Amino acid sequence: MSVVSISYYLVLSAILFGLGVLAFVFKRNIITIFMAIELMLNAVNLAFVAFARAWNQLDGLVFVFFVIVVAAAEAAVGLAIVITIYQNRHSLNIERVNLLKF
Amino acid sequence: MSLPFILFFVFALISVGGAILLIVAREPIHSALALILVMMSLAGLYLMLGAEFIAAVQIIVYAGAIMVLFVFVIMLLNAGTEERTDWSKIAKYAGLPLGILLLLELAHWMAHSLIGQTPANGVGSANVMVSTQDLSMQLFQKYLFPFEATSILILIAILGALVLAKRDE
Amino acid sequence: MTPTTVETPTGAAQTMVLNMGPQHPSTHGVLRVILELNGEIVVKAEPIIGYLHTGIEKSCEAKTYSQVITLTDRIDYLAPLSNNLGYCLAVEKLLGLEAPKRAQYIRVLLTELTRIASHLVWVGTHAIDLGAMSVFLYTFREREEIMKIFEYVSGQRMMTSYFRVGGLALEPPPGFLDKVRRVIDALPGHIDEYEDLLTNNRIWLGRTKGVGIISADDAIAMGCSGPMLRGSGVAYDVRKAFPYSSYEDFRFEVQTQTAGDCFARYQVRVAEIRESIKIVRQAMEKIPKMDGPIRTEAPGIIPPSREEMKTSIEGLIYHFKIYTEGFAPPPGEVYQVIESPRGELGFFVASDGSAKPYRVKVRAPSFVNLQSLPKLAVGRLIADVVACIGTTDIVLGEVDR
Amino acid sequence: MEFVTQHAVLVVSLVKIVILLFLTLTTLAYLTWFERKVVAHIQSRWGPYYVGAHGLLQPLADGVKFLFKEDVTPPGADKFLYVLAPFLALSLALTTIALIPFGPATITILGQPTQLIVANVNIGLMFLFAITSIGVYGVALAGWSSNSKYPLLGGLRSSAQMISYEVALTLSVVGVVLLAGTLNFNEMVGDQAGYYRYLPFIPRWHIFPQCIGFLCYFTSAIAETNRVPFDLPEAETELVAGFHTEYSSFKFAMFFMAEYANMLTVSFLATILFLGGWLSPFPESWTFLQYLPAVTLLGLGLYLGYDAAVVARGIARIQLIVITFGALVLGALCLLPAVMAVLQGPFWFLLKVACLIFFYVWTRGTLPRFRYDQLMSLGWKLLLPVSLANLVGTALWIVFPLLVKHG
Amino acid sequence: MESQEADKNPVVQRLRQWDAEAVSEVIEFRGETTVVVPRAHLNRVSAYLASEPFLYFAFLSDITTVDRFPLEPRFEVNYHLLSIARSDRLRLKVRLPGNDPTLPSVTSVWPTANWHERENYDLFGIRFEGHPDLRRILMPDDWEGYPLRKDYPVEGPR
Repeated sequence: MSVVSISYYLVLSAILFGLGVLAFVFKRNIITIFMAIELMLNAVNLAFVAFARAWNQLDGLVFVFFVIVVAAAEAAVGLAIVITIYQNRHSLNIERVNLLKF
Repeated sequence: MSLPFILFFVFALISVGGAILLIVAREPIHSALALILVMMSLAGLYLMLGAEFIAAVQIIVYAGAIMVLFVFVIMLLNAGTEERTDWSKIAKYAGLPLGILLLLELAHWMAHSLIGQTPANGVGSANVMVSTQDLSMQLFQKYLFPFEATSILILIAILGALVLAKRDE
Repeated sequence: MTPTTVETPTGAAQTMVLNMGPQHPSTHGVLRVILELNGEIVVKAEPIIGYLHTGIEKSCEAKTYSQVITLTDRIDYLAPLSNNLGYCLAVEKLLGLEAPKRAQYIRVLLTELTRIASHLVWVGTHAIDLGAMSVFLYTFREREEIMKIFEYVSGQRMMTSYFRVGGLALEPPPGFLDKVRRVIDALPGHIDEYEDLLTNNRIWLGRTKGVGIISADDAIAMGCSGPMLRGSGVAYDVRKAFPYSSYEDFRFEVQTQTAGDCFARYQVRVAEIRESIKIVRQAMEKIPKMDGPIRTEAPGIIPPSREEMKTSIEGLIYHFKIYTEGFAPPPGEVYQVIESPRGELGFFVASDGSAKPYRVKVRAPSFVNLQSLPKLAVGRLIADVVACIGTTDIVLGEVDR
Repeated sequence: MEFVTQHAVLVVSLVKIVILLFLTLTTLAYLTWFERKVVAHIQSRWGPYYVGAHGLLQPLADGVKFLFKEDVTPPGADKFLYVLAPFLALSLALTTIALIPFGPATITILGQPTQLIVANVNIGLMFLFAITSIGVYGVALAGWSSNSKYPLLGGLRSSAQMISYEVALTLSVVGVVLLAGTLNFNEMVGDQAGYYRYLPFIPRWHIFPQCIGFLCYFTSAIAETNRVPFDLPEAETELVAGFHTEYSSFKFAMFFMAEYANMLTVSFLATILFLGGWLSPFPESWTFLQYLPAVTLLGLGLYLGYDAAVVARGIARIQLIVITFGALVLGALCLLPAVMAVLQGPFWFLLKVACLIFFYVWTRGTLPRFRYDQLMSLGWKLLLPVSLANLVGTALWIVFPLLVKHG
Repeated sequence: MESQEADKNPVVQRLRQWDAEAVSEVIEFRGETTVVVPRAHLNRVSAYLASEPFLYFAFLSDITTVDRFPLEPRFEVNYHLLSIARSDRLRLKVRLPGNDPTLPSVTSVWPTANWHERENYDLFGIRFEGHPDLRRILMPDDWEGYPLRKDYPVEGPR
């Protein structure tokens, strides 16, 4: 019985992280950019879980837990900011939000 | 090809496909759905890695709460399709190839490094599960302080969101 | 950065326009309300009417006085007998006639039954607007019994045309009062049931208390009448203020509440049902003791009885003339007001001395009450708009005529 | 055949899934009949009456109607999401039922001993919540993709409502989890076996120590499934039909079925968590109770037989005779010892679920609807604190003896 | 038609005392008092009637028009007033010529007049000056003609 070794998971994690960075750089919508960050966090989580499994340590899983909590907090605040920006600028395009003040 | 392999590749393909869809999609809501797809398949991978609890949390919190929030905001703002803008030239001609190169190198290194070759203990055999009890023991003993810290973080986040989203009267 | 982004005011509330109706489950017909919403809060509400405009007032001008009665049934189709009464009283006033006492009492009895039926429909539909589904079916069960009485008396469930100028269309059939008694005796228990389901229900109170408040001064200024006005604490009831059709002979209280909210209007209507039951009981006591015709004697205006028509030549001539040409009241204008279930129902009838009314104008209480909807609804949630529309108790047939 | 023997576990699972799916879909169809019938009797009406005896074929007629109605897609709708939403809603609602154990018995299929559960997951409760938490998307996407204002408002409302009440729902259950010390459904029911030491007539169901939790749970469950008095997402007098205003034909039916499936799921969950699952409330020494399923079925058969003989006319009589025959045969089957042993658990389980469903229908026939802000404040300001307090109280109750013991 | 009886009506006496010009004619018919008011005085009279404590006609029941087509002045606009406190009714009548059916709006005195005036505008084509929102109310916005005028055929324009 062959086993899916850890490297597969890590490579997948790297690919997802890379795609997340791509999305972060190339998307224009603030919400989508936000989602790109979430994607990166997810990729990191995958690596955490894989490592935790590899070394049979639970600390990785605990960290995943923390990452998820932080992501939740970040989403709450971030989306509130997005709503405020939209109310002020009537646009979600990141290029329109390039000034500190308007 | 054994069952774990097949499952791994199915999930991996779905997640990568979802991530690509996230980039390609014009409508924010499609991007959000693509991201949900990624998260679901990652939950599947966690299950294969024996992290049952994390898989459930991933779905409940990530897919079921955070992404709902995203979808909710997208619906609320009803923001139309995204405007395509020109990619910056540096990003296009230097950044993209370099990024892909970096990615490949990283992948190569990971695949051939020591960690990669060590037979990961039981990875892929879904029979060995991390018991939820062990995880919670870790959380409430070794990581009690960070755990409490996160609760304060969440509280601050709630307050922050409230202050931000509240309309000026 | 474009100039427009600079010019937009900061934190500007974004409003959304929602078109409610004319096809919408809770606009009681074909009312259309254009709501401007800020989130779910109503910023502006504008009722748009006219989707049921039938031109009854114009049609009246082409019909004889008696023919118009059948049109009045169609104005407020939930209280046709009240409309009949208002129009007949107006024409009688124009003619200087009065119906015999017995006919007046039967009129009172039947219009009070109409009021009960109409309020029952209102309680039911208002409850279903707020999601309480069973009450609707209970009230319709009881209303059906009242409809059966109407059918027994006049041959029609809804478009009765039972009241005629100078009296009634027919002698009420024997056993009519027994039927009424059976219904009326069962009714208080049923009303207790509705009150059990609604009046003390916390959800019901939450949905109606403090919702859609209109003060007494506002209600008068906006011309509200009926339970809308009495819910705001103004004890104005046409039956007491300007008694018609022998209402002065009956003992009853004008029901008022001071809160002026949806719950007050609900309480007023439920209490009015109970008062109407009292009036019906009094009428039932008095009618059997009376004797006499159901129509006044007025040759050339009131059709003669069938027997007279067959035996005397004058009777035959009058019969022929009344049903071919109609009768001609003297020139003049009258405005007769009655208390319909919805409020002050006025009939303005102008005569030019011919056999057809020169102008008939219906002062429809729903039409006027509906005008105050924006006052009730603005600043509240969409769900409250439904409650407000409900408690104004509009009948679109009457609003648009 | 070789494949079958090699992958017996897989095949058995598939067989169970197929059987369960069939049973669930039939139940869903007849739940509509049940609801209409009960509500009708509450409202002094007859309810479904004409299609089949007692309107029993009404669900079938409704299904046919739904299938043949015109399927309208509003212009400007996001086609993909518009189609996806009902599928998502229904499939997620049905998936949860796979996690539900129906009885303790072990039966043998294809030589494989197997339990009356499709997926006995170690942390079943977590997974159930995981799946239900995604159920929001069906509603939200339906509202968004319809490209219409009423569905959008309905979708926004319901997603907010479902998320809000999910918090209270989850928290109210944690007390039970603490008491049982497990997230596995089978173990949870096992934990509720037996009677209290000092009150030997009260079974050790969690509803007794956790009555506040149960009330919170059931209230939030009604809200979570968008039923009266919390049916704001589809509040027909305000938002026409809420998120599924623009849906027609079978897509509408799928939302409808999803609602009933969710109703079933939360009732299943309430039974497992609070009402002792498949356990009988009576002592085991009352062995005569094992005849109860058979007696119920035979009694039903006899009643229907009387109905067929005396009341019914025409084609309804033939249908009734067929049903009577079926009920009698099933009742006789239940008398077989092997079948009887297996059926004990599911019988009690489904009986409790039926009571809860009846309660659902009863509230629908009785109560008016909340207003949106009232609903939200009820969820956040009453249910959430109460269930939190319940959780803290339960935790203290468990920890206190330990503290005393260990100093 | 002016009778002795009408002059004894305290409301009419009051009005006459206040301003004799405001009352051009008093009609008594079947116990109903009608005060004919010149168009120019309508606003003053209505404000007086609504606010004067003795009269207190705070409630406007109805506004309706009668079209005496071939005759001139062609339109008669009737205001039905009600004093709830005194249980009294009064009809104001304003006569308008057919070529200029305009009238000051009374919405400032009785807000309820808003829809009544819109209805009269819609069906008779009487323009109320100073009305906040004079649009058609029952007929469609693009309707031509005024249906309740006597020269408008019963079956609609052909």
